[in-house]
Amino acid sequence: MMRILAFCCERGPGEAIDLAGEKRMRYPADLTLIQVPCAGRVDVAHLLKAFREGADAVVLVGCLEGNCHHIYGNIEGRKKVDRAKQILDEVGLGGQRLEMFHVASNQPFRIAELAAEMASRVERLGPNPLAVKE
Amino acid sequence: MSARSGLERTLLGGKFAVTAEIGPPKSASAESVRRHAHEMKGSADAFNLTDNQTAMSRMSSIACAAVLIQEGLEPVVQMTCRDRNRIAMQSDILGASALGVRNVLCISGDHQTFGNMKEAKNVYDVDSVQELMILRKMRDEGRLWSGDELETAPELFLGAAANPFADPFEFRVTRLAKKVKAGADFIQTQSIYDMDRFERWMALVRARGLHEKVHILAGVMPLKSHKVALYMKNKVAGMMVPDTVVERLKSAKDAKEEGIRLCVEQIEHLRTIEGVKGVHIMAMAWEEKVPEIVKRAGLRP
Amino acid sequence: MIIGEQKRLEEISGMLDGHRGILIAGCRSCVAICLAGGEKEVAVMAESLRLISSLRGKGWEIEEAMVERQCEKEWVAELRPRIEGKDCVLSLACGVGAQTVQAMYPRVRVLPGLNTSNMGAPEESGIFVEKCGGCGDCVLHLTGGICPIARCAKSLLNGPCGGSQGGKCEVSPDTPCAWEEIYHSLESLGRLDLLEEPIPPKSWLPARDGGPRRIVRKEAVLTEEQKRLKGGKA
Amino acid sequence: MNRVAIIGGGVAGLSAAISLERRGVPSIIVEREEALGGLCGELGCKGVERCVRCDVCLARDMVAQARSSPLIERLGRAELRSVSGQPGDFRLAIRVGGQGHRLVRAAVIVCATGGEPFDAHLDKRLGYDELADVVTSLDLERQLSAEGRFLVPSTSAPPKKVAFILCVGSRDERFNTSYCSKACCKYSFKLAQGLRAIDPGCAITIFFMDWRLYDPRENVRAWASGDSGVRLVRSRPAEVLLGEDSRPEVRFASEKDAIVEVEAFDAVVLSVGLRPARSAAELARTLQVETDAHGFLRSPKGEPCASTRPGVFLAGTCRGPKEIVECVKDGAEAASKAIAFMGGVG
Amino acid sequence: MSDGGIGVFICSWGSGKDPKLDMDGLLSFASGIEGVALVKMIDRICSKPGQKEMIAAIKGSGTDRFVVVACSARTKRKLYRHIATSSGLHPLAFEVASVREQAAFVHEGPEAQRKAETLVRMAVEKVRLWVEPPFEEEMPALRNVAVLGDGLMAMAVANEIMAQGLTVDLVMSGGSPKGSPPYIFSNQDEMDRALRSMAEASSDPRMTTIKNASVLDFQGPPGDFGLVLDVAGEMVPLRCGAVVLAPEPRMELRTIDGSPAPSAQELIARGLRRIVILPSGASSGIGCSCMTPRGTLYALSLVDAAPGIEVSLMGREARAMDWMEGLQRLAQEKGIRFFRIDGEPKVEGHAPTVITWRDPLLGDMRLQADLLLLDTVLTPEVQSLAKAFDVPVDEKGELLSIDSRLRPGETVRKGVFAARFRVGNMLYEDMALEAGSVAARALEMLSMGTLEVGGAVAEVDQEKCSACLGCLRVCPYSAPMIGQAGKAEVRMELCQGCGACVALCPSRAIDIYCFSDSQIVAQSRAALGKVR
Repeated sequence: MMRILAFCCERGPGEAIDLAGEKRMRYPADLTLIQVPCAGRVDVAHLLKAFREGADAVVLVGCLEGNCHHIYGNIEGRKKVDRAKQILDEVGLGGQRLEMFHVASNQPFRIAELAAEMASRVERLGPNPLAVKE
Repeated sequence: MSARSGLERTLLGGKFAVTAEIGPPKSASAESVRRHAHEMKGSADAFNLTDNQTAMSRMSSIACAAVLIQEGLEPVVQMTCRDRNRIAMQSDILGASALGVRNVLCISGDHQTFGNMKEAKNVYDVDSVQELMILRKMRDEGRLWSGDELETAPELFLGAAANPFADPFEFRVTRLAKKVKAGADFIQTQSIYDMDRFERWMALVRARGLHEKVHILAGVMPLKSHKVALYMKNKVAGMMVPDTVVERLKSAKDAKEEGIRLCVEQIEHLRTIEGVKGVHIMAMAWEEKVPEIVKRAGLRP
Repeated sequence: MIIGEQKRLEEISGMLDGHRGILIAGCRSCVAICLAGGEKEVAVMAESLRLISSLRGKGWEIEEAMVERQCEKEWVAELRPRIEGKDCVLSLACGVGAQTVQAMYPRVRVLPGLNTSNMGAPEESGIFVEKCGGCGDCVLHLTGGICPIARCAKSLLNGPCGGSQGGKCEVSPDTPCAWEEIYHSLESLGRLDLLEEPIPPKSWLPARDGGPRRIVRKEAVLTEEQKRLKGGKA
Repeated sequence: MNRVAIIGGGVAGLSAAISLERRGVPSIIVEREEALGGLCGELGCKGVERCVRCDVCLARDMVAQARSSPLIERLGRAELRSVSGQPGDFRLAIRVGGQGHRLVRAAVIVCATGGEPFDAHLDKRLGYDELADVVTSLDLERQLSAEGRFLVPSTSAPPKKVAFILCVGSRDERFNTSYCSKACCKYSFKLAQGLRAIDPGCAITIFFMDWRLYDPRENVRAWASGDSGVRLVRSRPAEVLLGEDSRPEVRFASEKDAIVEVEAFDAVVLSVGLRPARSAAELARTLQVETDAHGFLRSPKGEPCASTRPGVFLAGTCRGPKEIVECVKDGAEAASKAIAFMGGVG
Repeated sequence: MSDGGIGVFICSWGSGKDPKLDMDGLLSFASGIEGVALVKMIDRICSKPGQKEMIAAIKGSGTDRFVVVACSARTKRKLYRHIATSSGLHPLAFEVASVREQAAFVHEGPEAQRKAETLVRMAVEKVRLWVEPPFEEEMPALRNVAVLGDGLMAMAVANEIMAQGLTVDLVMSGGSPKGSPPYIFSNQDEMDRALRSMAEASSDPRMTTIKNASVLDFQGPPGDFGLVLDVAGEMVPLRCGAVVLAPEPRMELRTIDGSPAPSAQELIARGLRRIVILPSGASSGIGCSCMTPRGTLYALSLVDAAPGIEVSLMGREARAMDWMEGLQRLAQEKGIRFFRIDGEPKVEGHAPTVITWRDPLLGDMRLQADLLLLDTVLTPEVQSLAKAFDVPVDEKGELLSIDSRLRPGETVRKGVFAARFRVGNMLYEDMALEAGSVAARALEMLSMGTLEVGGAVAEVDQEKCSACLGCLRVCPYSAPMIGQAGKAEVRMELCQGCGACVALCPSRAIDIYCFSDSQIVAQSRAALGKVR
C-alpha cells in the first residue's frame, strides 16, 4: 500500500476535495489529505519530516497563482517545495517524490489527477527506502 | 637522477655542501652584490639571496640571482608567500629559471609588522608548503597550478626552511615530513646555537628516515658581539641562544674573533651529526668573513 | 558578533567641524555588546563632544538617539523624526549601520564614529578577540575548531611558521599562535593525523578577495508579483 | 420579520445573501435548480498553474459560504408562483420540488434570476445544428468544468487549431439583441488563455468586432502579440460550413484585402451573448416590475439594483448582461439597498 | 493538552448512502484511542434533537474538546462552533473528520473504512494538542467611516454609507476638483442630478467635509482606526471604524497645447470647421486609446449647435455600453465620421493639423483638421494614498484590490477599502454600483457593532524571537510589528491566520493556534500510520 501525504490549503483545494466527494470522483486511497490554512503555512521541515515518517510521496496543494485567498500564500508554498526538492535530491531520496499542485475550488477532477500522477511516480521510483527498512 | 643544479650535484656526490647568504642591498645598483660575489667566489656551492628579509624592501632576490649568474656563482632564490600570490609566484619562477636559476627556497616570510612598512597589506595566498606543491607541479608535470601546460617546464632544486627551535617541538618533524611530501628536495635550518636541541631534532628526523628523503643543511650564523647574541635571543622569534654562548662572547677580548671561532667549532661539530649533508652559513652583514670561516672549518681544499 | 571601537575624539571632532545640528545614533546589538556604540557610549560621546563644543566654541547642537539594529531599514526609518533638521549624523554603529543610515537619508551626511574591526567574541570582560575571518569556506573541521585564517597572522593552512615560540605568534606576545592551539586541540581530540597531509592551496573566491559577497535564501525572497501584491513600505 | 427573499441562487443571489448574512440579516434563497451556483456554477476554471482571473470560482466559494451559514435558508428545486402583500411585508407562494407549496413571508425581495445564454441554434449560418465540432462557449466551459480539458467532439482528440467567433447573438438586430453582452469579450479572452495554458500546441484565432474588456488591466492585444499561437482577426464571419476533411470551415472577410477567405479549424467556439431569461416576462408580472426594451428587468436611471417597484431589488444579469464580478457587486448593492429599505442597519 | 479527555461524536449520516461505512466499527476504533474519554453515536448531529443530545453529552462528560466524525467540515463549521459554545467550551475546541466526503464517497469498501479510521485518528491527534486561542469578541467597531477622495465616486460612497445610518468624514486632498468627472452620463439632467446629490450630501449633518487634507499617520486596529491629517499645516486627528479610498481620475477634452476644448460658438467664431477628436488615453502627449461615448456626445453637441462643423472621431476600439449602442449610428446619421486605428497616429503642423495613420483595410490615411482635440485623462495622485495606508498600487495606478482572492472593494489591509475606477469607459451607473458595493463591504464590517478577532491567529513567543523582521516582511497583511521590547508582536486584529510567518520564522518563535507545528506533525504521523 503506497503512502502519499498531501498538505492541502483549506480554502481553494479544500473546497475542491469536498466537491470531489460530492461528485463521487474516485481517487486512490493512498492519498491522505491534511488541511492547512494556506499552502504558505507548510514549511520545509514538515515536508522532510513526512518522508522520515515513511511517506512514499508528498504533495503540497495550493490555489492557482494569482488566486490565493491569502494574497500569495501559494507562492510562498512553491518556494518551500523548491527548497525541499533541492534537499531531497542532495539527500538521495529524489526531489521527484515531492510536488506542488495548483487546484482551484471548482477543479475537483484535479485531486484524482494529482493522486494518479504521484502514484505513477511512486511506482517508478519505488517505495520510500526508509519505510522498507522498518 | 641527473642533478638539476650545482648544489644538487654536490649533495648527490655525497660531498659536504656549503651554502652561504648574501643580503641584497637597499640600492638600485648591483655593485655591492658583485663585490660580495668576488669575495665569496668558490667558498660555497650556492648562495642564498634573501627576499625582503624582515619585511624590509631590498633589491629583488631574482635580480640579485641574475647578477650572481653573470659573476659565475650559483644562486639560491628565496621566495616568500608574503609579497606574491600564486599568479605572481609562478610567473617569477618562470622568469628566474629563464635567467638560469635552478635553486629555490620556499619560505612563508616574516610578517610585515617586523619590517619598516607595518601598514602594508600582506598576501599569504598560499603558505610555504603549498608553494612547494605549486612549484613541484610546474617542474614534474610541466603545468601551472591551474592545469595549463607550459611550453618548457622549469628545472628546479626545491628547498624549504625548518626551525627545530620553534614550538611545538614534537610537531616540527611532522611539519618537515609535510614539506618533504609537498616536494622539498633540500632543507636549510634556522641558525643553530642550542646544539642539544638540534641533535634531538635530528634524532627524530632520522627516526622517520627523512634524512634520506631530503638533504638537510644545518644553519649557522657567526655572532659579532654578545649584544648581537642578546638581540637574537630576545628579539628574533623562533631563535634559541643559550646563555653560555652570550657569556662566552661577553667575556672574550676580541668578540668578533671569538664569534668566528664559535661558528667554526659549530660547523665542525655539525659535520659529525648523521643526516647533516651540509652547512648554511648566514653571515648577514658580515659576508666577507665567509671565505675565512669556510677555510678554517676545512670545508674547502 | 561584529566588534568595533570608537575613533579618537580628535578625529571625530575634526569630522564634525562645520556642522551644527548633530545626531549621535547608537545601536543596541553588536556594538552595544562590545561597549563601542551602546546607549551609554552614545551618552559618553555626547558629553565629550558637548565639552569640546563649549571649550572650543564649536556651537554644536548634539542630540542622542538609539536604533534597535542600525543595519535594518525598518528600524532606521524610525529615526526620521529625530533626523529632521539635523545636518549630520554621527553613527556609533558598525560600518553596516552607518551605511544603512546614509542610504536612507541621502541629504544628511553620516559620519562613522566607530572603526569596525572584526568578527569575534569577548575573551573576558572588556577584551574582544578576532575569531572568524569570513573567508566563505570554513576549514574548522581540519583544524580542531580553531580558525587559522583569522587567528594566524599569516593565515597559514600548513602552519605553524618558523616564528612561533612559547605558544605565541611572532607578531605580538599577547597573540597566541593559532597553529600551536590547533596542534594541542587536535592532540586532545586524538586527530593529529589531520596534520600529516599537506592541505592544498585554498580557493579565495568565496572570500572577500572574490569581490563583495551576496547571500540569497531563495525561499525568503519575495517575487515581483508578491511585492506588487503586498505594497506598503516593506 | 426582517427577512429577505432572494429569487435565484446564482452568483448575484449568493452575493446578496452573504452580504446580508454578514450584516446579521437572515435570507432565504429560492433556487430553481437542484444545486446553487446558477449559470456561473456550471462554468469551468481556465487556469492550469496561473489564475487567468475569469472569476468563475467565485461561484464555488460563495456556494460554500452560503451553505455553511445558519442565517441563509436554501430552497432547492423551488419556483416562485406568486407574490402578494405589499413592500415591507411580502408573501411569496413557492412550489418546492415534489412537496407542493410553501408560503414565505419576507420584508424585501431581491430578484437575481439571471439571464440566459443566446441559443446558438437560432443563428443557422454558424452551423451549430449540423456540425458536431461547432460548439458554444457554454459547451466548452462545461467540458473544462468536468475534466479540465477540451476535446474535439467528433474525434475526441485534443484540438490543434481552434477559432472563436465573438458577438454571437449580441449586437445583432436579427435577434432583437442590439446590445453588447459585455461578458463574452472577457470570457472568450479567458477561454483562449485557458486553452493556450492547457495545450500550448493549440493555435487560437479569434474573430472579433471590438474588444470591450471593462477591466482596464485586461489587455488582449498585448497578450496576443506576446503569444505566437494567437491570431486576432477583426472580422465577423459570415458562416461556418463543413469542409471536405469533415472539419468546420469559417468563411470571413479578411482584414487585409477585404476578400472572402475560408479557413478550416479543428473546432469553432461560438461566444454566445446573454439574453433575458425565458421566464423574465412572467417574473416581471409576478413581481409587478417593468422590463426594458430588450426584455431585461429595468433599473431606473442612476439607481443600480433598484427596480421600478419599492421593496423589490434586482441583482445580476436579470437586469442586463454583465461580468461575474459585476454580478457580485450587484448582490452587495442590492443587499445594501434592501437593508436601507428595511430602515438602516439590520 | 486535554485534561478532561476528548469526546468523539459519530454522526450516523456520515457514512454516506451507497458505499456504507461501518460507523460502529469507527465507534470501537475511536474508543480504543488513548485520551478519548467519551465516544457516542448520534443520529443526524445537524438536526435540532441531534444537537441537543450532543450538547448534553459534552456537558455531562466534562470533556473539554471533541471530534466530530461526519460530513464535510466546511458546510457545518458554524454549527459545530455553536454546539461548542452552548456546551461551555471554546468555540474552536473541536476538529472534524469528514469521513463522508473524504472516504465514503471517494474510496471503495475496505479502503474507505481504513481511510475513515485514519481520518478519525488524525482528527484526534490534532485536537489532542489543541490550545485555547485568544478569542476577544468585543473589539469595538466605530460606526464612522473616513472616505478619501475628491470627486463624485467619494461622494457616492459617502451617500451610500449615510443611507445605512453611519456617519462619514469626507477627506478631500484639494479644494474643488479640476476637469470633469470621468463618467459618462446618458444626458444632461442625469449629470445635473448627480452634481445636485453631491451638493445635498455635503450639507447632510452626518457628514463632515475636510478640504486640503493629506494623511500623515494611520494607526490602530480595524474598527478603531486613528488617522492624523495635515490640513493646511495643522494636525487634525480623526477616528473611524473603516477607511474607503475613492480617488477619481478627471477627464478633459483639450487642445494639443493644453487649453480646454472651445464651445461650439467659439469654433464658429474662429472659423474652425474641421474638428478631429482623438482619445489620447495618456495624460500627456499623443496616445491612442479607445473611442468612448464621451467623444461621441461632445461631437453630437457640436453638430447640433453648429451644423456646418465636420467632426471626425478616431480611436482603437468603438467602446459603447448598454443604451449607448445606438449612439454611434445616430452620430453617423448626423455626418460624424469614425476612424479605427491600430497603433499611434502621426500628427504634424498647426491649423491645419495633419494626421496620418495606417488603416488595416483602407491603407495609409491622411486627415486635415482645423482643430485636434485630445481626450486626456488626469489620473489621480494614488501613490501618496497607497503609502499612507500601506496598500499596493498596480501599474494602471489603481489601488489594487482585485488581483488576489479579495472580494471587490476589499484591499490587503483589513478595514481599508478601495473603489476602482475604469478610465474612459465608466458609466455613471457603473460608478454608482462600484460606490455602492465598496460601501457595502465597509458596512458588512462595521454594522455588527463588534468585530470578531482572534481564533486561529499567530502569536509570538517573545523569549525565542530574535527580532529578525522576517515576519514583518513576509506577511501580506502587515500584521506583525516590532513592539517596545524590540521583539515581534502579531496584531491579532490584522492577522488572517495564513501562517506564512510561521513557515519563515528562523527562531520558531511564532506558532498558530489550531494549526500549530506540533499539530501538523501529529497529523502527518497519524496519516502515515506512525501513531500506535
